This record gives sequence, C-alpha cells and structure tokens, in this order.
Amino acid sequence: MMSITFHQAVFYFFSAIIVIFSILTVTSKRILRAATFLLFVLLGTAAFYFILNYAFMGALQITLYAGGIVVLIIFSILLTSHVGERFEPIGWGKMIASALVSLIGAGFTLYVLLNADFIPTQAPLPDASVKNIGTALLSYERNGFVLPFEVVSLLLLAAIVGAIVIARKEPHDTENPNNE
Amino acid sequence: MNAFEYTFLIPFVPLLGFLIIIFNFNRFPKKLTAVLATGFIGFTFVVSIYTAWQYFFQMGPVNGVYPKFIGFDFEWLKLGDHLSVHMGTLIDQASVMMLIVVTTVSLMVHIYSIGYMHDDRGFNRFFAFLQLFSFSMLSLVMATNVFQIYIFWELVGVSSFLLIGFYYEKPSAVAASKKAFIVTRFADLFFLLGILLLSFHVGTFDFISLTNPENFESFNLSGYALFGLSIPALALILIFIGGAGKSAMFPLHIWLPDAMEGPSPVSALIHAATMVVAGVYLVARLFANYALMAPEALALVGYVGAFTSLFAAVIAVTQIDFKRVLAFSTISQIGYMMAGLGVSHYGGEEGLGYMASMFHLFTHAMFKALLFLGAGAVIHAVHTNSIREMGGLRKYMKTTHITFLIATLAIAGFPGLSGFFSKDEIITAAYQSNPLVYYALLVVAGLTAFYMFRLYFLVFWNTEPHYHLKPHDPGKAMLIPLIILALLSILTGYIPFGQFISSDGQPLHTHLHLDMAVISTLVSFTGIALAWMLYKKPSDMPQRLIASASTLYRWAYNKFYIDEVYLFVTRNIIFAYISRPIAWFDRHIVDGTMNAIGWVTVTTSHKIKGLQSGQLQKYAFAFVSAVLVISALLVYYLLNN
Amino acid sequence: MSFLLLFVIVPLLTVIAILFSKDIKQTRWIAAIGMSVQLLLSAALILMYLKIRAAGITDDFVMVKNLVWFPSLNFNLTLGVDGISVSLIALTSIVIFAGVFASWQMENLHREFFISLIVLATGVFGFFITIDLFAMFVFYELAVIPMYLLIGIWGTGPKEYSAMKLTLMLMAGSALIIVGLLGIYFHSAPDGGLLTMNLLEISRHKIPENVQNFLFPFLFVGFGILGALFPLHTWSPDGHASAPTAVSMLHAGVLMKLGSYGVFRIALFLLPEAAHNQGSLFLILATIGIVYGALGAIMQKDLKYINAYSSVSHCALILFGLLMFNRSAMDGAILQMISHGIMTALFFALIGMIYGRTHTRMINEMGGLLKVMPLLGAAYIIGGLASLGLPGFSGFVAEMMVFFGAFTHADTFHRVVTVLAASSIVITAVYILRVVGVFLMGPIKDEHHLHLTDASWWEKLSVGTLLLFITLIGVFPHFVTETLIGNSLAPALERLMSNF
Amino acid sequence: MWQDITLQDVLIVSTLMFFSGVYGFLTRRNLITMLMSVELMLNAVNINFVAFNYFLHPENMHGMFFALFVVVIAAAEASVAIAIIIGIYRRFKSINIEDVSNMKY
Repeated sequence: MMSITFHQAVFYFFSAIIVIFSILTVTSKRILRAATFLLFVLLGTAAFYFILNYAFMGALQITLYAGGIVVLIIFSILLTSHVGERFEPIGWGKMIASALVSLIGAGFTLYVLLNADFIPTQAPLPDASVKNIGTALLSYERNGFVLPFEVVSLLLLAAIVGAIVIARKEPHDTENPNNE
Repeated sequence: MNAFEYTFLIPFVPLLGFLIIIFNFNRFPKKLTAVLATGFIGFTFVVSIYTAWQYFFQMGPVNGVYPKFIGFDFEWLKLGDHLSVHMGTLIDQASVMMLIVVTTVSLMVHIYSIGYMHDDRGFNRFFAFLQLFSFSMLSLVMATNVFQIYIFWELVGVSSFLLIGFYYEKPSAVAASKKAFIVTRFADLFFLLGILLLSFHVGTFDFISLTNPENFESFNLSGYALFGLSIPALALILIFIGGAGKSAMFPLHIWLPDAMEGPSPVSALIHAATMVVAGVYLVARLFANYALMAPEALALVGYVGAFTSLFAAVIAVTQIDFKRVLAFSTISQIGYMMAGLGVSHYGGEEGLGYMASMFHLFTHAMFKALLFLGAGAVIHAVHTNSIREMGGLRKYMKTTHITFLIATLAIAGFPGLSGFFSKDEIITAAYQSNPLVYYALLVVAGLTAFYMFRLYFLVFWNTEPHYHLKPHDPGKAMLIPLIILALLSILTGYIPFGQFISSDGQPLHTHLHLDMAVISTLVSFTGIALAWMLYKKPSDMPQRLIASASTLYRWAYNKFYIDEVYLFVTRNIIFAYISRPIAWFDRHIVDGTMNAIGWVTVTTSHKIKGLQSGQLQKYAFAFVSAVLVISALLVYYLLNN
Repeated sequence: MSFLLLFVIVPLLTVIAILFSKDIKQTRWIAAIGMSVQLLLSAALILMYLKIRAAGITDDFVMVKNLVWFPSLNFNLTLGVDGISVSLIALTSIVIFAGVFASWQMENLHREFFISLIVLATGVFGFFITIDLFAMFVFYELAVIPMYLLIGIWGTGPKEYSAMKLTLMLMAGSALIIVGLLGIYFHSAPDGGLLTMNLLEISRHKIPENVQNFLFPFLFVGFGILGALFPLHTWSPDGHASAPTAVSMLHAGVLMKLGSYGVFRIALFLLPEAAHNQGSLFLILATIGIVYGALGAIMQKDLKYINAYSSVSHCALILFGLLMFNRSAMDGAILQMISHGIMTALFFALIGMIYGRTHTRMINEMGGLLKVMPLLGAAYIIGGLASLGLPGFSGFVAEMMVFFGAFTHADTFHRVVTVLAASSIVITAVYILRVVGVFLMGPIKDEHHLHLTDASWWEKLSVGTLLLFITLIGVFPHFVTETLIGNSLAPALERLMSNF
Repeated sequence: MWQDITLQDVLIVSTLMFFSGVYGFLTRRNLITMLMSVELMLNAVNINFVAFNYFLHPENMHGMFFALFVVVIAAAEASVAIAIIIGIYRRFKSINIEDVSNMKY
C-alpha cells in the first residue's frame, strides 16, 4: 500500500500549489490577479528550496523574487493598466496551437525525464550554510565563484544604469505631452 | 638591290604632309597649306618620275625580262610562326606605271584644287585628306605583298569616305560616303577571306614569290573548296570580289555614282583615275596566278568586266547629272579594263590583253581626270549639276571647251588620241580570245562615243538657258592642269606601252591592228554622228526616241533599280528582319530571362517576408516548435544508436 | 618589398590622400597625380621587364615574390608578371589616367567618387600582378564591388536597376569562379603535397581530365560573364548606359578584360584538356556574340547602348581568338583586349563629353555636331574608324591576327565560324557609320547645339592619350604583339598543344 | 532526509511549470504578463538546477550557485524589461505585443 509520508504530503501540497498557480498565472483574465498568482508560485518555489534544505536559496527567493520582482511588476502594472482591466479573449487558433505545443513539449520532456536513468548518489549533503556560501562566493580557488560574482555585480550596475536610461523621460519628447 | 631604297620617300612624304596639315588645320593659312601640299606632292612626282626613268631606262630589262626590286622593306607584324606581314616598296613594271599615274593625276588635282576650293572653309582639311589619300594610294601601288595591299586598300577606302563626305553638312553627301564605305567594306570582307585562304595554302603574302610561275609547283593547293571550285579559283574569285567592290563592278557598282557628291577634284583623283582602278591593279598584280592557277576565275573577271561595261554604258546614255554620266562612264571603262585582263593569257603575244588593260588604265586616268576637272570647272561656273540647265557654254568657256572636247574625243576612241590606241588593243585582245566579250566591248565603244558626245553637245552646244551670272573660264590654277592633262590625253597614246608593261616582264612588241582599228573607229563614229544628230541642235528627236523605248529608258534611267534592290535588302530585310528582331530579342528574351530570374527571387522573398511579421509571439512559437522538433530528432537519433 | 606591390600601394596612398582633400580641385589633382605616377610606374615596369628578358631570363613569370598571407591554407600573395600582364597593367594605367581627366568636373560627392574609382582600379591592378588564384579572386571582387556604388550613386537613368543587375550578375559569375578555383585548389597536389593556389605550382601537375571537364564550365562561364559571353552579356548595355563616364571607361575598358584574362590565365592555362573538349561549344557562343552584338548595335539609338553592344561584339572576338589555341589568334585576342580597352574607353569618354554638352545621348536628337565641336567629333570618327578595324589602329592588327589564327584550322566548323566572325567587320562598319552620319554629320538639328563649346584642356588630354596609344599600337604593333605578348604565350600554348 | 521524494517528482513539477510559462509566453498579449511567463520559466529552471545539485551531485554546490546567479540576473533582467515596457508604453500608448511590431521586414 502506498503510504504517504509527511514529507511527501508537504511536497505534494507545494507541488500542487506551484502547478495550479502556474496555470492560473498564464490564464487569468485580470492582470493583477495574475501577478498575485505568480507570487504564490514563487513562494511555492521558495518552499521547495526549503524542502531541499537550501535555506539561503529559499530566503533569497522570497526576498528577491517575491519581495522585489513581483513588487516591480505590480508597480508597472499600476503604471500601465487599469486595475480592473480584463484581457480580451485569446483567439481559439492561437490558444489551441500554443496549448498543443506546450502539451507536446511537456509530454516529450516528461517522457525523456522519466526514461532517463539518473544515478542517485549517497554522498553527504552539502553544507549550504550562509557562511559556506559566502566563502565560496568570494573564493578564487576550486569551487570558488569570485569571478562570476564580480561579473554579475557589473551586470547589475549596467542593468541599473540601463533601466534608468531607458525608462527616463526624454527631455525633448514632445510627441507625448500627456506622459507625466 | 638597294638602288631603290629612296622609294620609301614616295609614300612617306605625303604622309608627312598629311600629319603636318591635319595637326594645324585651324592654324595654317590657306596659302601655306596649298604650297606645302603641292610641294610635297610635287616632290613625290619628281621622285616617281626619277624612279621610272631609273627603272625603265637606266636599268632596263635583264636578259629580256624586267626584274622586280624590293626597294625598302621591314617586318611589320608577325602572324604565327612562318607568316609575317612586311611593309615596303616593290618596284616593278606595274607599280612604276601606277606611280606615274597616281602622282601625275594627284599633282594636277592638287594644283586644280587650289583654285577650286579657294573659298571653302575646309580648305586645309581638304588638302590634308588629299595628302592622306596620296599616301595610301602610293603605298597601295607599291605594296610588296598582298596584305600590304589590303591594309592600304582600307586606307584609300577611308580617304575616299572622308572626301566624299567632305561637305558633311549635306545629308546626300553623308549618305553617299556611308554607302561608298559600306559597299566597299562588304567587298573587302571577301578580299580578306580570299587573302586568308590563299595565304593559308600558299604560305606567303609576298608578290614576288607568289606570282612567280616557277613556285607554283611547290604551293600546297590540295584541299576541298566550295561549289566545286579549286582552292586557288575560290581564293582568287574572293579576291576579285574585293577588287570588284573597289572598282565598282556590277553588282557592287552602286556606290560610285553617289560618290560624285564629293568635290569634283576628288572625283577626278579618286573616283576616276586612281582608287577605282585599284581593283584592276589588284587583278593585274596577281595576274600570273589568275592566268595559270585559275583560268576559270580569270574568265569570270572577263565576263563581269564586259557585262559591267555594257550595263554602265547603257545607263550613262540616260543620265542627266553631269558627274553621274561621267561616273557611269568610269564604271564602263573600268569594265573595259577588267574585260581586257579577262581575255588575256600569260606571257608573250597572248598577254596582249594584260598590256592593253594597263595601257587603257594609264590613258583613261589622264582623260577621265581631265573630264572630271572640266566638269568641275563647268559646275563651278554654272552652279548646277544638271545638264538640262546647261548649254552653249562653248562661247563662254573657251579653254575648258577645247580641253573637254579633247578628252571626249579620247574616250570616244577618235583615231590619233590616246583612248583610240588603248581601246583598240583591248578589242583586239578580246577578238582573239572571246567573241562574246568582243561584241560586248564593240557595242560599248559605240555607246561610249554616243553618250560622251551627247554630254558634250548638251553642255557646250544646244540651247542656251538663262544664266544668272555669265559663266567664264576658271582661273589659272584650274586651267593649267586642264591643259597639261589635255596634252597628256593626246600624247600618251603614242607611248610604246608594250615595251614597258607586259604580263611576264618581257617587252612586248605591239603594232596597230588595222582591221580592228577600222571597225572600232567606224563604231565610234556612228556613235558620235548619232549624238550630233540628236543633240547638237535642240530638237524633239530625243523625246520621241525615249517615248518609243519608254520601258527600257525608264529602267536605264533608274539604273535598273539596283539601288532599290540594295535598299530593300538592307532596310527591309537586314534591318527590319534581322537587326531589329535581334535588338528586341536581346532586350526581351535574353535580358528578360535575366530579369525573370530576378523577378522570381524578389517575388519569393516578398512571399517569405510575411513570416517576418514583427509579431514576437509568432517568432516564439516557431522557436519553440523548432526546438521541439530538433530535440525530438536528437533524442530519436540517440535512442537508435 | 616588391616593385609590383607599388601598383597596389600607390592607388591606396592616393585614396588616403583624397580623404584629406578639401575641395574638388584638390581631389582631382591628387587623383591625377596618383594616376600619373601609376602611368610612369607601368612605363618603368615595361622597361624593367624588357631588361629582365634581355638578360636572358626565360621564366614564365618574372619578378616572382611570395608574400605569405594565410599560411594555414597556403594562400599567398604571390606576385609575378609576364609580358601579357605587363601590357594589361599598362592598359589599366592608361585608361584610369584618361578616366580621371574625363571626370574632371565630377562635382557631386567628388571625394567618394574618386575613392571608389581608384579602389576599383586597385582591384584591377592587383588582379594583374598576382599569380595566386586566391589573391586574384580577392582583387577581382575588390574591383567588382565599387562598381555598384559608382553606378548606383553617380549614374544616370535607371541607375539603381542597372547597378543591381550588373552587380548581381557579376556576383553570380564570382560564385561560379570560386567553385572552379576551389576545385583546382583541391586537385593542385595530386601526389599528396601541400595544396596550393599558386598558378605556377598548379601548372606543374596535370589535373585529372574528368575533373577538368567538370571545372572548366564554371571558370569559363564565371569569367565569361565579365567578358560579356553571350547570352550572359545583358548586364553590359544597361550597366554601361547608366554608369558615369569614367566608370564606363574603366569598366568596358579594363574590367571586362579581367574576364577574358581570367579565361586565358586560369581556364585555358590550367585546364587545357577540358578546353579542347569543350572549346567548340564556347566557340559557338563566342561567334554568336560577335555577330549578334554587332547586329544588335545597328538598331540602337542611344550612343552608350551602341557602344555597349559593340563591346559585346568585340569582347566576344577576344574569347573567339583565345579559343583558337594557336599563337597568332591568341596573340591577336590579347592585343584585342588592349586595343578594345583603349578604344572603348575613348568612346565612352567622348560620349560622356558630348552628353555633358547636349544633355542627350539619343542620336536622332543630335546632328551636325562635327561643325560645333570639331575636335570631339573628329576624335569620335577616328575612334569609330579604329573600332571598325581600320589599318593604322590597333583594332585592325588584333582582328587580323585573330582571323589568321582562326583560318589555320582547316576543318569546316572552324571555317564557318571564322567567316561568320569576319563578317562582323562589315556590320561594324554599318553601325559605326550610321551613328557618325546621323549625329556628327548632316545639318544641325537643335538650335541650342550651335552654342556648344569644343573640348577643354583636360578633355583633350584624356582623349589625346587614348588616341595616341591606339595609333601607336596600330602603327607599330610588333613591339606589343611580339615582345610583350607573343613571347609570353609560349607556356599556355605548350600546355594547350602538348597532347594534340 | 527527504529520501522519500525522488528527483523525478521535482522534475515533473518544474516541467509543468516551465511549459505553463511557455504557454503564457505564446498566448499573452500583454507585455507584463509575458514577462511573468518568463519568470515562471526561469523559476522552473532554477528548481531543476537545485534539484540536480541536491539529488545527483551533493558534494558541491554548483547547481545552487547557478540558481543563485540566475536569480540575480533575473532581477536585473526584470528591471530592464520593465523599464523597456514603460518606454514602450510611452511610445505606443499600449503594452500590447501585437501593437509593437515595427521591427518587421
């Protein structure tokens, strides 16, 4: 008999949340609701990280994604859309074609994944403590990530500058005077 | 051998004259040009006379045969491994005789032109072209090889083109110059092919070895040829077509009457005395080959000559343009020379026709040049070309009248004048070998006398129209050449020509054939008498005659519609049915194919570019689908291996 | 550094100098000086070449110098010349010299114009000084590409269409050429050595005959497109008609010769057996081209179209001569390259000058121009006479040598094509005289033309230079046909005749 | 710990999540919702990285670091994307993807 352990129950619970809200995110007719559903998905993901014992990842997920990106998205929604706005229905052809592609893709991927022979390992679990992560990030030895760390920091800088430049209102932009 | 090295001066000096004058054509005053040009040609004349004296009298025949000298020679171009083209001067009987003809007439025409062209804007240009022509013609006659002849053949052609089109603002002159060049060029194509064929089989261009009968054995003449002709016959006929083009033989004669659009001195020099006889000269140059290698080609020359002679004489009877009558007369006389060559054989007494033909060439040059210069003087005085608007001029232009009469008598074969002797020899030669040609030539002799005196009477006698300005004799510059040529027309007949010129180099002793002389004299007197009756006084006889033979008259008057046939062929067939379709074909089919390829490409890309819709989601859809397909293939591949 | 490299360096320096010029006056003087230097260089090159030959060196190519370029593929910039390339280099420098003076008043974007023009010339020079196939190809492309800009920007009439058509067709030719070149490259070392693009090294081996048969059409047609091979000549009338004067001159004068030079140097020299196998097919095309081009020219009304069709006919004669495989005809064909190069440059220069005055190129809209511009008119007539093969000009010598060479083949096929080809001399006379008669002679048709001026000094210089060389070669052909061309034909002839 | 959850279980969830993202990306017309779909896909990938790390190569933390960097880059990407979206909104008065098709042909 299949007995469901507690772990499994928790896992399935969050899996259900992720899958259901993912689908709701991409099908909801109201944009603000979609953003909310996305938040749930992100939180579910964070839960996965916790389940998999990567506490730092989970925390990062919550702060950066749930706290940062979703808020950003909601801001932009408020800037560009009416809150109660509903999407026009999608054309049947497009919907069916997209759904078909997605389903076939999902099916194909699952087929491959389920047929693959992953070799489970018995190695001890990594010590994903914040200290270890920090050390690895700033280490330049083997398994050290200082170079990508620096690259990413530069990238972030570029992104910040880029975002400001792009979103800045053009000083001589007289075409859209009502765009305060 | 180098006794004649100085002969390079003969063509070179006029060339120098041409270059000097043409590079200063808008700088030199007319007087300077006249002096320079006449001086240069006079110098050439003196050198030619000296050459003739040295050749005929100082050297004379060696062992009874006149030798051939190469005066000056250099290799101009190498064609392949063993053929090369030389440029040089060949001194032999024919070339020395031609030197005399060309330089004499050229000198006379130069002097005459000083008066004739005096008021013309293109005075310097005219003299430059005359020099160019003299250079080309002299180089042609002294050519050491057949290729050199071809080269200068083309150059005299272009000088003729330039001089016919001298009044280039006159559309008729432009058309005439074009016609002259293209018709002769067409003939030259055959000439070239003939040279190619001959040189391929004989392996040399050089006249001395080419025409030496002793070499004939060694020529490789085997091989197939067209129309059942042997190789030499084909080659020589092709060369003759070239000569026929230049010498205006039927059916390539159509350019010569139109060429009268050029100034009269030009007609005298180029289209009467020198260039047009180049064809005769060419056949004469290769006479040994014609006579010994391909008698059938020579026979063709004879028949074509005789036919042309008759044909042109018939047309000449009906023409009313002063210079055109003379032009047809020229065609007819050249036909005479050709016929003379055609009935001749190689060597000895049998070679009478050759000698006679050269003799006639010589005398004809003198009196025909005189006729044209006289015509020029008349036209200069009355400002029209139509003999219907002339008459009674003997009272106003005494000297011109007398010289013209001498020339007319000479060409009509009046006993004692030059034309009588040379014509008599040709008729004799024809009588000895070919009765058909003989009768034709006899008829032509009568016709010649008739149309020449018709012309003479209509211009100098008959009714006198009303002249706006009283015509008068031209100035000294024009009269002196007339008088000199008139003297020459009388005297040249008494040269013992056979002593100097003969087919095989051995002096030929000729005597007057009395029986022939009587017959031909009778014939020409008949012609003269007829013309006297019809045209001396105004009468309606000519009109009645015309009415009684109206069809023949109309055909002859329209030159038997040969021009129209050519026009039809060129304009309606070649232009309309070949050239225009090709132009169309090129634009629409060939180029159309290229454009169609381009159109297909462009249209296809227009269709394809719909895919590039700018719709991000369509791209993404394609992207995802493609990723799926590719990964599916990959997996399939991995699973099966 | 090799002396030959100067032929590429001097134009490039000229281009750089033009970049810094301030106005048209400076630009054209810089261009004129640069191209005069080039003219002197080619004179010097001829002298050096004669000296080397006089010293008894009988190598196929002299002044050979190997500059490594892509060592991994063994593509090198191998320099080297023989008499033929020397004479073509001289031709190029003459034409570009005259071309600079013919575009003396190109006010519009003058800097860019002269730069493109000289870059084009650089490509041509480069093509002639190298004997490495890859380097030749690179220079060939360098010559073709500026053409697009020159026609598309400075042209007249439907210039974009013409430029596009010309470039696309020539690029199609390039595509065929590169296939052929690569084919040769991969068969250049049959006994397992290093693959090479070096003409000399390739010629030491025999490429297998079946490979030759496969590659020959690619190379012949590829180069033939540039050499106006019927029926791939149609870029030429449109291209020439739209191009500005100097470009037409350079293009018809020199660039089309790249095609025939390529046919001679690469297709015939490296693939002799295939040339024999397939020669008659291309001979037929060449013969059609000769007659067809000439007939096509008769009915044209635009001066440039007439000359373009005439070029088709004359260039086909080059291919015709080359395909005769004997000394006289090939010598004549190469002389025809030079002769036609100068002649057609002269024509286009004159047409440009006349167009610049009358603003029309339609012959039936002009008349009697000889009266108002005697020098230009006379030059046109002389050019016309040269074009119809008058003795005393270079065209005659070239034609005669080709016909003589062709006539040494005694079989019916060769006789027939030779007679057909020779008939073009009559047709040429017809269209040349027709043109001359209509627009230079006769009464003046347009009152405005009465006030036109005759040639200015730079036009005289441009036309005079070209006329001088046509006449020099025509009067003293021996130097070019024997000393320069004839003696350099031996290797090609030897290869072509070795098995036959 | 957590031995009763297999790798496949996690992968199934992430796959479904990923392809919902794909579906959303293909069907949504609103640029912001498309961005949200992209975030979904990124998260699915992150889960995979972490899961592979956890189940297959626990001896080091490469997978986790990958995910870490992806998160950072996603943050940067989101900020730039939203800046672009706002820019587009200013320009076109719409953030409908079908209205933004000037880059065609």
